[in-house]
Amino acid sequence: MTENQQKLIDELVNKGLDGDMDAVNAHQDRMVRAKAKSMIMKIQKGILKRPPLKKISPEEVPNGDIVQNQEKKENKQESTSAKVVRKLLEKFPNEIENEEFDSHIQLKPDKWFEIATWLKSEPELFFDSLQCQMGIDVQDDILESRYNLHSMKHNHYVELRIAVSRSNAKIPSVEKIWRVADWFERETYDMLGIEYIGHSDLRRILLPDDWEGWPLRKDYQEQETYHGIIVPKMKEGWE
Amino acid sequence: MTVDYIFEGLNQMFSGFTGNEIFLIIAILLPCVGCFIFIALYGLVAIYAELKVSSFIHDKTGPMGQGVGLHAGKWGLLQPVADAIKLILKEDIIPSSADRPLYILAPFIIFIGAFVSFVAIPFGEKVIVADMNIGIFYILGIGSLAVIAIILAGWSSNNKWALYGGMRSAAQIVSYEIPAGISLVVVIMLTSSLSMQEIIGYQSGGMFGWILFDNPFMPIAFVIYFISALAETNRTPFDLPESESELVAGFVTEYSGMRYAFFFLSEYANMFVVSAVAVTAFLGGWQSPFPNFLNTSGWSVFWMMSKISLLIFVMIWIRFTVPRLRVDQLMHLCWKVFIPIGLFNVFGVAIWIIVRG
Amino acid sequence: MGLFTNKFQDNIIVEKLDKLLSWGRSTSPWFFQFGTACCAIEMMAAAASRHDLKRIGMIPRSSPRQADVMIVAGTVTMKMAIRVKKLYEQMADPKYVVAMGSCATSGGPYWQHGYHVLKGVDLVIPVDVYVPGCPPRPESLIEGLLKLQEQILEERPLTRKMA
Amino acid sequence: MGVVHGEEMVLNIGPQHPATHGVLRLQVRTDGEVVSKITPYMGYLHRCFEKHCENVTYEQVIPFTDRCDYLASMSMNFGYVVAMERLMDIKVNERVEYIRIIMAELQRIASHLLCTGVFGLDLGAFTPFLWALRDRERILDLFELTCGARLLYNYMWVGGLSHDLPVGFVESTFKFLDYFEPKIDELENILAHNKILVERSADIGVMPKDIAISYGVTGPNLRASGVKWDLRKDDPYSIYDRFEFDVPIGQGLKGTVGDCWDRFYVRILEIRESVKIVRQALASIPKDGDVHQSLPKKIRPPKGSVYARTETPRGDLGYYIESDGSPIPYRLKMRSPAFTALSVLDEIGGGWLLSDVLAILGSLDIVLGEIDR
Repeated sequence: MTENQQKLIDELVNKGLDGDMDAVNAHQDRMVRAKAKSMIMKIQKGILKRPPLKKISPEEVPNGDIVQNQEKKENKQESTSAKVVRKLLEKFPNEIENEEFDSHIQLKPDKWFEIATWLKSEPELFFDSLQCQMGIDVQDDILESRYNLHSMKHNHYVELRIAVSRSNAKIPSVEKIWRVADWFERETYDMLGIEYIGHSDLRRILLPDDWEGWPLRKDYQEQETYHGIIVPKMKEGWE
Repeated sequence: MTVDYIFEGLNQMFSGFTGNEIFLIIAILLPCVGCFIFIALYGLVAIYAELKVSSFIHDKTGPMGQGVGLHAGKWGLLQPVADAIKLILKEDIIPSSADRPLYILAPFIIFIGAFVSFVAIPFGEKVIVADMNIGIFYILGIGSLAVIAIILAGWSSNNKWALYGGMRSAAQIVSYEIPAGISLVVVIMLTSSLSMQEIIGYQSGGMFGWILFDNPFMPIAFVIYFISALAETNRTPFDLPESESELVAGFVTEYSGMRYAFFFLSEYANMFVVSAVAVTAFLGGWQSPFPNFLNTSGWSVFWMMSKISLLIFVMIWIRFTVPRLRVDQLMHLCWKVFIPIGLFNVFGVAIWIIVRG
Repeated sequence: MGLFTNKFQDNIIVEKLDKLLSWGRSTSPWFFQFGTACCAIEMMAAAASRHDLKRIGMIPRSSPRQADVMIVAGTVTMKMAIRVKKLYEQMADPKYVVAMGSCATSGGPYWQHGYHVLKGVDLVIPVDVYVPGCPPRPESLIEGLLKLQEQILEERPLTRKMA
Repeated sequence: MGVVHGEEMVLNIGPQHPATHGVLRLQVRTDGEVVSKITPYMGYLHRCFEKHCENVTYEQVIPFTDRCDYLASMSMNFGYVVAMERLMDIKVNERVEYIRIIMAELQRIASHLLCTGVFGLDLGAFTPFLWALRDRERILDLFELTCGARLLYNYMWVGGLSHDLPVGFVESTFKFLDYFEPKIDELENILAHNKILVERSADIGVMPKDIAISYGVTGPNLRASGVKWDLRKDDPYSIYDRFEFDVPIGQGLKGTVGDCWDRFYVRILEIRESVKIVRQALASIPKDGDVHQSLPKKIRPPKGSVYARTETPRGDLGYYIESDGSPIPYRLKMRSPAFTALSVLDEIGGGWLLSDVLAILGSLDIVLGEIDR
């Protein structure tokens, strides 16, 4: 019996002892299921001691999926995420792309504006403040726009992600819903070149208007000169 | 009057000489040169005083002459001299898009406005360049030259900040002439004279003979005059034309070197003039505050200067204590507060004069 | 001023005048408030109560026309570089530049990956004194300014230069 | 008689202007003195912070966070280490937490002092600014005593601190607070209740609640609009839940809730609250504890992302860190409070006089290093 299996059994036993026998019954591996059940019996009789409660560290998660290590925050966010997903599925059935909702919800870009409007107006969610909007260059020619939403009223958070391909980097703008998105989106446009459709004033915000390239893309190459001033990476190019 | 004394003196010294016109010209020029030198020297002292007083208020030491080589003397006494030398010999830039003649003219006009006022300021019974019978009226009139110069400077610089400065200052100075004038009218009603010397003559007999304490309306007139004077000289809280944090440097934004020095100097000269008028009209002029203490003509210059210095000190003190007003608040203060109160004051004093006989 | 610059033979009067002139210039170098980044705060601290730049005759001016010394306090970016040059050109002669902090001297911590940072303000305008540090303490700024004063004091503005 | 409309004038305030607090350019449309539209142009101090973060290790990011908000470097460090510790699941010991809070609150005092002083300077009062700087120097002395730097500290490390407190720090800080508390009253008297300042700032640039929230305005600016929202209370990080302090909000004492005067006065009240926190923390700081105890040997966080917010003097500072398991961040985004605060300028600044716009800008307390990053 491997160590991993032992841990799994311990976990199942703990769950079962806490009243969640369904979790034990639902386990696929028959061996594990049987061992766990027998252990529970023994513990209830008083022959064995209850295994220590242990958290599963991220490396040991069977599927290797990303799990956040935030303690209390984690639980809270999970529940919010789940709630949003539940409500979202009722309203917009085909918009969610990912299956694990622990840390974030992956959305399709098409109906983002409608979803955003709904997220802000839905009384149970009421995400009235866009905390942070950022762009990221994930591998395989994919750019992602991430939104951290927060509700002042309910004090809960959720993170939404929208992925687009580089060749068609277009996402609906939510500038009209959260005014702060105006500048956030301009910044993301400036840094990564994601185009926000419907933005009233999509210009570069930090870099000069005549700057070339999108600096935060991973393959960014600095330009040689800017208005006659050298933009060298190393000092060798000087004089 | 000084001009007459010099003229007579020259005539007596060279009694055989017949070219009286030359004497007259010399007699007129000498006091002017004297005034110029006086303004320059006074400007240096005033700048030093401003530096030191502000530093004291700011918990600093101010210029201490610390530096390398030939430093600025003990306690930085030579600091203003160094500033002057540097400014005089700095490059004189005239922006290519500026209106050249007006740009050159503006600093001179503002300086003339301040300089010409000096001839009517009495420093003693006989120490006055020209004792005109309309002295106070003359100073008020000439003082308004500054507004022309500031508008010229603001317009001709072809700079938006300068334009704003000029525009604000035009509105400000023109408006504040009125309360200043009204509060001086009260004095004139009391003394029935426009002559500076006669106004001073009215206030003889020590501190309680001063017009300030003449009747209960006078302190109000004095306060109105003093605040209006601050506004006319563009000092904080009325330094809108050159407000540093808003308009960079206002109407002097484009001026450098010598021309800037003229603006700088005439600001201090104007402070002197308005303080001198305040002293003459309200604080007994060159007379001692005590009836029999140092009340001789020899001490008159001392008393005049010390009273003026006191007022200038108060101006500097105010500058480093209060924030700046806004344009509309400035106008509100002038038209809706000072002018009605000033007019009421005139009315009150008129009744007072009739009642008292 | 341009009329007289370097036009005179070296003689005793010119020498004395020269000395007086350079004394005036070195004793009252009014500085241009040109804070761009972190160093601006230290420049403000240097001008404020404890360190007090007024002691050595330095008064802040906010218009470039009336300033003698431009303290480039902080990082200069590409977007700003053009403006820095313009501001320098707007200053009246004689003008001096102090590069305060490592960003203005060489790009500082941003020298390697700062694609938008000018690697030293001397790429666009001539610099007289470099003050290193990130940010330099007010004391080091004052030291740098005293060095500048020494430099100005040695100038001979009127005397004709040797060919 | 009709109203005369002149031509509109476009005015560029900045990038070099005494009122823009750095290198910000405001393009202002004015009709006479009345401002109709403000368009801010930033980026004159864009120092590529986020690009740097993708090229240096997690430890090396800390000095760059210092330089983002150079008026509140400690708070910037604090935000970053809180995010990193959340990502790596590090628990630091009590002494470290206490020292961090003392430093962050002293930094808040220093930053608010400068802000209130500069607000006075924008309105033409020169003296309070210098008085504020004079007292700020004392705080910088304390920081210098602790870590040797005056402005940019690099003091808080992931999992600990660079140095322990020096001998005599607690006493000197108590001494400073005793000196400082009367000075707050002095500052308040010369500025807050000055008739001219009240006239200049009350009822000016009113920022209603909903606009503030929609624009993502946080920190003292949001609280001045009457929203009682402070991350130290509402989402406590570190050990802020142990201290007793109030969250001052704007009450419209001199005008409307959310005007310039409120924004300015909330900061003065916050200085007082910070003094309270520092006093409590100093009184109960544990004597023993190694500040290097939980420093990781090598910072190599697990794959994943974290978004952590802390309350800096300017508002909610968020760090979004995306890690790919290597010692170099894959992507690091700083959500800067001043960035959002500046974005509201056009909304609340239109229609006022030019002088008012600069007063509003001063009351928002922006730091360009953080806006442009």
